[in-house]
Amino acid sequence: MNGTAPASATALRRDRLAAWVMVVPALLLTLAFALYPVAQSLMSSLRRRFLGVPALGDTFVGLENFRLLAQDPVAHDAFARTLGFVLLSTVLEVALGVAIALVLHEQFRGRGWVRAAALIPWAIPTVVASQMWRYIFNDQYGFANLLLYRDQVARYEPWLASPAWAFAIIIFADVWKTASFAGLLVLAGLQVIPDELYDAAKIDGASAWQRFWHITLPLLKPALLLALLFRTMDAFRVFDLVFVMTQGGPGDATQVLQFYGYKTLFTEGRMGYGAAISVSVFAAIFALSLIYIRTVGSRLLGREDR
Amino acid sequence: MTSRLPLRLGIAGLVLGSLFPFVWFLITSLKSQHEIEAVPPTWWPSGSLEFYRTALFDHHLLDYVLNSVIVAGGTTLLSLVVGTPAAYALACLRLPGQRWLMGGLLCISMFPQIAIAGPIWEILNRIGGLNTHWGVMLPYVTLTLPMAIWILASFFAELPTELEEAAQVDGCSAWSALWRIMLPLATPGIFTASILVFIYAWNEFFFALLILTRPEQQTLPVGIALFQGEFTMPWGELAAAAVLATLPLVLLVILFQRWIVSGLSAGAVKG
Amino acid sequence: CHATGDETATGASAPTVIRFVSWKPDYPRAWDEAIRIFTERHPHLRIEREIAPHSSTAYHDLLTQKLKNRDPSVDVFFMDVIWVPEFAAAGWARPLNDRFTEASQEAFLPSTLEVGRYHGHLYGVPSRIDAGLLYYRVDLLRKYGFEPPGTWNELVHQATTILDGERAATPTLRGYSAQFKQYEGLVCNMLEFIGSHGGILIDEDRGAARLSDERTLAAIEFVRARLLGPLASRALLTYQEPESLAAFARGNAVFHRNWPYAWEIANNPDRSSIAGRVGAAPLPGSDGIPGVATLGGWLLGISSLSRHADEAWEFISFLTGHDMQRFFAREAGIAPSRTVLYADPELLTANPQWRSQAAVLHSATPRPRSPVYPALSHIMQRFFSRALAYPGLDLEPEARRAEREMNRLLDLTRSEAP
Amino acid sequence: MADLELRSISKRFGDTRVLDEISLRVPDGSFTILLGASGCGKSTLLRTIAGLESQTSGHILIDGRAVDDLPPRDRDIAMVFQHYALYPHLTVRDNMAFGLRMRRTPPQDIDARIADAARLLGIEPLLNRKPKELSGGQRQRVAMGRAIVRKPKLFLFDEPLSNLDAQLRSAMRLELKRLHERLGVTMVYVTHDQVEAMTLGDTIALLDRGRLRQCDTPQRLYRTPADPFVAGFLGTPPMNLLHGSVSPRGDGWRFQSASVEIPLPPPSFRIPAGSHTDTVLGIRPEDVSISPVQEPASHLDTTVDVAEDLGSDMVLHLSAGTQPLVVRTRPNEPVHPSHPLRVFLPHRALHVFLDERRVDWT
Amino acid sequence: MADLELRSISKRFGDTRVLDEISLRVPDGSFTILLGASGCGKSTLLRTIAGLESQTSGHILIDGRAVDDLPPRDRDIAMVFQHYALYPHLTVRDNMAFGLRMRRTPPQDIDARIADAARLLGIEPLLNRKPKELSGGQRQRVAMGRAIVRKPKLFLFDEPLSNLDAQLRSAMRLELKRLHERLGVTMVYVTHDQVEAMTLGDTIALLDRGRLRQCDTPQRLYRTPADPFVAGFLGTPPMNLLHGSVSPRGDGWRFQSASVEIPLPPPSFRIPAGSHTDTVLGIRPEDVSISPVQEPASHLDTTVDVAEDLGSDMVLHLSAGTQPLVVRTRPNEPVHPSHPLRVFLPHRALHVFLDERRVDWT
Ligand SMILES: Nc1ncnc2c1ncn2[C@@H]1O[C@H](COP(=O)(O)OP(=O)(O)OP(=O)(O)O)[C@@H](O)[C@H]1O
Ligand SMILES: Nc1ncnc2c1ncn2[C@@H]1O[C@H](COP(=O)(O)OP(=O)(O)OP(=O)(O)O)[C@@H](O)[C@H]1O
Ligand SMILES: [Mg+2]
Ligand SMILES: [Mg+2]
Repeated sequence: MNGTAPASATALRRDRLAAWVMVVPALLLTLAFALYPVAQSLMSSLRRRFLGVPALGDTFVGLENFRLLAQDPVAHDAFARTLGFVLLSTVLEVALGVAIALVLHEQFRGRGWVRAAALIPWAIPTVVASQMWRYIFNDQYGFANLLLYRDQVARYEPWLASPAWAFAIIIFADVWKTASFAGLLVLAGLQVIPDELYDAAKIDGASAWQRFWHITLPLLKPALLLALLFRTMDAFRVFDLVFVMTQGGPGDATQVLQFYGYKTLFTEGRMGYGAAISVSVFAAIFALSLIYIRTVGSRLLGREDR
Repeated sequence: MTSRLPLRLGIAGLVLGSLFPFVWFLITSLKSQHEIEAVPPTWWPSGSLEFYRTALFDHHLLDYVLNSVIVAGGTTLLSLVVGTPAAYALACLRLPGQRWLMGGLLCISMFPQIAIAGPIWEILNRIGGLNTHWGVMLPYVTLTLPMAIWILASFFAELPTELEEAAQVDGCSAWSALWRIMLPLATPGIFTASILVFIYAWNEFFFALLILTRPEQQTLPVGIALFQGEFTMPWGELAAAAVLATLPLVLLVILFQRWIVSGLSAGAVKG
Repeated sequence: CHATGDETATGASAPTVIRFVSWKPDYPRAWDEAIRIFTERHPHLRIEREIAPHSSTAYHDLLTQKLKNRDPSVDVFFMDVIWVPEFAAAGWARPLNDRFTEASQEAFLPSTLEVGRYHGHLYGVPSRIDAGLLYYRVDLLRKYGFEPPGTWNELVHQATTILDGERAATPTLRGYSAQFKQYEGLVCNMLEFIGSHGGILIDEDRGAARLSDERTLAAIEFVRARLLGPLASRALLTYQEPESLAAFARGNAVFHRNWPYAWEIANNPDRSSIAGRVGAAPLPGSDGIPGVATLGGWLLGISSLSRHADEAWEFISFLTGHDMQRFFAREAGIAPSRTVLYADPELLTANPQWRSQAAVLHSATPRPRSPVYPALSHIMQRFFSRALAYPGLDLEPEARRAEREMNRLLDLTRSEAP
Repeated sequence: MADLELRSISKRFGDTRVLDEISLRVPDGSFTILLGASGCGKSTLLRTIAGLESQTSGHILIDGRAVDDLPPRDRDIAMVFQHYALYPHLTVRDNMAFGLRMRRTPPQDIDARIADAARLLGIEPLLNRKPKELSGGQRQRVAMGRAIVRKPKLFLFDEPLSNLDAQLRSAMRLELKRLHERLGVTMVYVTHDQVEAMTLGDTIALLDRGRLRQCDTPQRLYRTPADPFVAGFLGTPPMNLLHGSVSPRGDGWRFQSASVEIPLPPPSFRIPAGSHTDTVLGIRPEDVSISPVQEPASHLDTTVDVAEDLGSDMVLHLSAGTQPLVVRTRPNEPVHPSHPLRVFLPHRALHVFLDERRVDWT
Repeated sequence: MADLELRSISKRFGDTRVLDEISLRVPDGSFTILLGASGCGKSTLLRTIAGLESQTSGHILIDGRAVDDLPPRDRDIAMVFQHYALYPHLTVRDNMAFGLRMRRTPPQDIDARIADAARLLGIEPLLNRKPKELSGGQRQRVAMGRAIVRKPKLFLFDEPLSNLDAQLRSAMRLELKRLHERLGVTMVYVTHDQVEAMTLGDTIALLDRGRLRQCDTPQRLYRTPADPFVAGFLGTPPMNLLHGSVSPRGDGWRFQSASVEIPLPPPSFRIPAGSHTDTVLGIRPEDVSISPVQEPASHLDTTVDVAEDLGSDMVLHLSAGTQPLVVRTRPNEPVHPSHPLRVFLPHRALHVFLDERRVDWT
């Protein structure tokens, strides 16, 4: 049953009205501070505007920007890199999240504290966290080096100076920061799996591992997909980490789309082109999300399929 | 019946993994400048509070904390005030195309912040929202609304329909049903939403940097970002600030983790 | 936190507010003091500062965000020497010719005036000048009987010798410390290497990038083959000014490339473990070619949308006036933009290094001057950073690609010329 | 106190028709049961009366006044839900007070009414508890109390007892009956439990797939069912229904099906001679006797399949050829599975349906 | 096929003792019912047998072999859960195959078994559906099927029918009975529904608050309950239990309670003269007659409170003074509320309990 069914024409109208009144503020806000800006940047992605070169004016150029984007090798690299980042980080996060959730789902003394501990990374401002990791992977007084090489300072590694490592570290930092969030969503999913199923599985002769593989995982699907969805959306728009830790370096090794977009938009003042980049980021996210939504589907929308 | 050893290992790994960077920063914050720059690093700090002093008094950290509390708190409040009725309407009342609304909300939240930052800045500039707390709250609320609404909506959806109907028969309008029955029951969901929103607002950096250019209003992330002078990386101050900046949230999390979890489980992914 | 200044709220007799956008000052007290003095002298004015992060780029982005949205509340702002063309072309900075008279221009260093000029108009008043300098460890060089190197090869030779000698004593000691992170500073550093190898970045007359010249490539090759790795830690790829200076100040580098301010810190016992053992010299050249120092520094400009241009000018001429320049030089060790101050006895006793630096400062080489410089810089940053980060990288084609991108941008600006 | 009238109410969900032209009068003070199998539309009908669903067509009149356009809150009804729907965050007292507060009843008045209701239901000691601290039966009472204090024109119940275990259910049943007698209000009560229906209601409206099959007193429904469905629905075990045809034979008549042939007395009404196919012959398990009877009866030879001894009495599952037959007898009768058994069908206990309609044969 | 033996099983949760020294033998092929009120420990006992809970003390033997330390999967049992616990993400077929796959049964073998079970339960057409596409009864069958295919030594059922509606339940009851007859396996079946208990089981173990009260055939449990609890537990409406004392009187004896006095025949056994307090006199509602009887009986004068006409028969709620008395009679007897009524208690139908234990008085 979908909520309260109004009693008749008039009452129906009255309740519809109430319903609308309830959503209107949210809609207005969204309209003003999300829809309008989005529309704006959609528009300007179709125009050519280069602050440094006013002579070019502000002209409608159709899909020109996207054509350029399609030919821009830097953008290609950035896109590939971003995609890699998204896939690696989200998969790792969700996988780790499952592990975390399994631990937190168990009964043991002081679980509250462990939960809290697990949530701390997520509660630390990204800007701060980024500085933390930058410090930990510092080439001289970094904790990583201390841990690995103790006092053999000669062997100390400049981690962030190596393109491969820099990229890995960005991913690592992101996973560290948000795995617990994914874990939270998964945990929520775990808690709605009836114990009776596990009893049944035990009777059916399933070992702990088999129970996890054949019962838990399949039933976690909605939770996992939800986590993936949220994480993907954020991972695609990773910015703070790069901004604080590497500025996209070394050698563009951490140059992600969002940061590239930022540079073109804010530093270079290529308004049209920058917007085009953002729009394509959005498109990518949207495409990925659609896949998820298809699979998670109305489960996310509560009552109707109960 | 099964061995608890794997569990123990898991717990240990979890706690260690989540805490060690933070702990390292905590240690660092208690070092002296010389200890910090020592190579190889020293394990144990001399316990100097110098960096806390500079962070607090030279960098006016408390002002930033205060601003952040105001902004994050305000955002959370507003986001709930706006989001709860919307969520209720979307989940429990008959709205044409509610699925589209929900989907739309989600899409909105997919758009890159950097793209909408410019226009938002314009709007705020026009309505005089720059360098004001409410000015930065508005976009925060907007960007967190989808998350809040989704969590709350799926939470409301879990509440038994009978209750609303009972309320109706007892003489409630949609509003009073929400206010007197559904809201009290949705507390866990509301908690969850609040925490998520609060943390978002507490951590957000980009908009804050753009919109708040005066020290009087700047929030923590910006404030901390401003620590970096030209001379030396102020690791010590950073560490101290980070610790101070994180403590409130740690407390929050410790206080509310039960709610967060229960809220989510009753909500988001139940299907 | 204290109340925010809101002009509309205060009454008619209220002072005019001048909004001054600046980065996080290095010497907050000096700045507070300066502004106190100013408002004391001009009670009808009030200065309101908006603070951006210290990084030049971050500051640029914030400022232009205001300007491109035509925010009239901005009056005075700092301009990095590389921004003038952009600000002028975009119509953000206001031409100062009528106020900044020929007579008053006399007093400033010509190079600093030059960077403030675009298509014949002056857009900024020089506030401080910067130029790349080579800092070195007096004690170590003396110990091995070296003079400051005249050429890069000498530098390499000296450093290697010293490292061989000192490795046992101080294993952390490296030969060279500079800024090779992927950011604007990288361009400054590379410009110096390339220039001192006889190359240039852009042929401004033709408006064509020159990254693939063999001199340019030779310079880059020198850095990645002779410097990074053998002499210097690859960590330089992650260094900006603070990190590189810190390394030097901790006594972990023989040579160090940085701006003038570094002197102050390197010789400050509280901040440096090598205080008093630091020397500064012009950057090396290569056989026959003199060393090159990148010109940096900040100009003060007035927003073209400012409603208080006159008051703003008041403020600028105060900050760039003789006394204030002297004040900042003394308080903050900032290299002034006024010629006479380099002869000021008191300042010279405070900053003896200026004797040797003056020449460098006055003859520093500006970076390419173009309204699309930020974009150009990004391309160069990417190119240089990739060149250094991937030792195996084949420079030639990479350089050509970068050139092509730069030329496309330069062509755009061609239409700009009047 | 009020009477309720339904005028050809229909309700569709999408294109599934859930209620089909239901017309019904519930006189003032009556206790009317909506009985039917699960999914037949009972709840929907009740919810439509309450105004929680809106009918697709038809009219609802309370005290002769059409309430079609009124939302639930303006219909002055009270409803007791299947899962009680007590407000978990409110104490019992506040649960009961809620509806009154919503209607701006003066506080002292509220307290008075709650006191009365609580006494009536014997829940005074629970007034300050939260619902989760109550047992099923107690919740039940509170839900009832919440309805009572409102003093509405009309009480609606949706299977209020279905979540209680056997003992409690029969106890609550009695209470409900007493309650109705004491308050004398109009009640409409949804259930699919026959015992409730038979014992509680003064009227039963039997629904089948959204249609109203018969509306009458429990006894008449049980003794003179209007059609085979009604006949088969009431009674546990249900009435035996044999499908076949009747035709005159000699001086009497006879019923003929695939596997059995039962002689019948001549009908008590004029009926065209000749065979009548589509006839259903019904007899209740308790009316079948396994020993000869005095009164006129036909007999049938069967074999025993299963004998369920319930202690209080015994249920025999017999078969006459392919025709199954269920019989209820007193316990420990000497019957044994797969043994033959002759049973007797008293004529007065036979139900005859021609073309799906009851005829009073004898 | 196996027999099961419980040796003084006890189970505590924290310090609440849920099972108390339960000893029980379930012979091979028997169908044993664990009966008891909600919360008495039935499920816990069953789960302990399954190995899902571990007993605090005592031993469990299957085929004479102690399985105390074996995990569920090694006890070779199958269990049908109250909510079926079908794996929602697997088709019916995979649900049934799961247990076999876990045990590495060869595929073709699996298919064969599933085919058999499906035919047996008539769920072939459902094999490719997901649980949520099934009705309650169908889920029930699938759950059963999942147990059957495993061909375990022992079947355990935890209230498998409690979620089905009346019609379906009685149907499934018969099926279960047939199933047991066909497979002839050992079954332990938890329920709190008497009808199920009486009709399904060949043995009933009646639990009360974790203690085993009586374990016997349904009939004996019903006719010769060992104590007042058992007597009062079975039968709807339950047996009338009068508390008082017995003492000799003249040539006979008499039962005396607060408000009634009932003459009794002399006991069939030697019993010390003098008054015996703490006596309970019981008689089942269907054994009370409202018309004089031939056999020796005592009579009692009562007044009618409520008369519930169930159609098939009538339940009278009477009171003799303060002593309530429930009587079941045939329908439409001429009784009217608040009229006096004399009832007769046949002596052979009386149950007498001295000090909580049954004595065979007559
Ligand atoms: N909101 C709805 N949308 C579509 N179909 C519905 C809806 N509500 C009920 N139905 C259908 O209407 C029919 C009647 O439902 P209803 O709940 O009235 O049956 P019921 O008699 O109350 O059954 P039960 O005794 O199980 O409560 C059912 O087939 C049901 O599937
Ligand atoms: N895990 C547990 N922890 C504590 N107490 C429990 C637990 N499981 C059951 N109990 C208690 O043990 C008693 C028996 O529980 P059990 O489920 O066996 O009752 P039951 O006879 O199955 O009742 P029902 O017929 O309602 O299923 C109950 O009082 C219950 O509260
Ligand atoms: Mg219903
Ligand atoms: Mg149970």
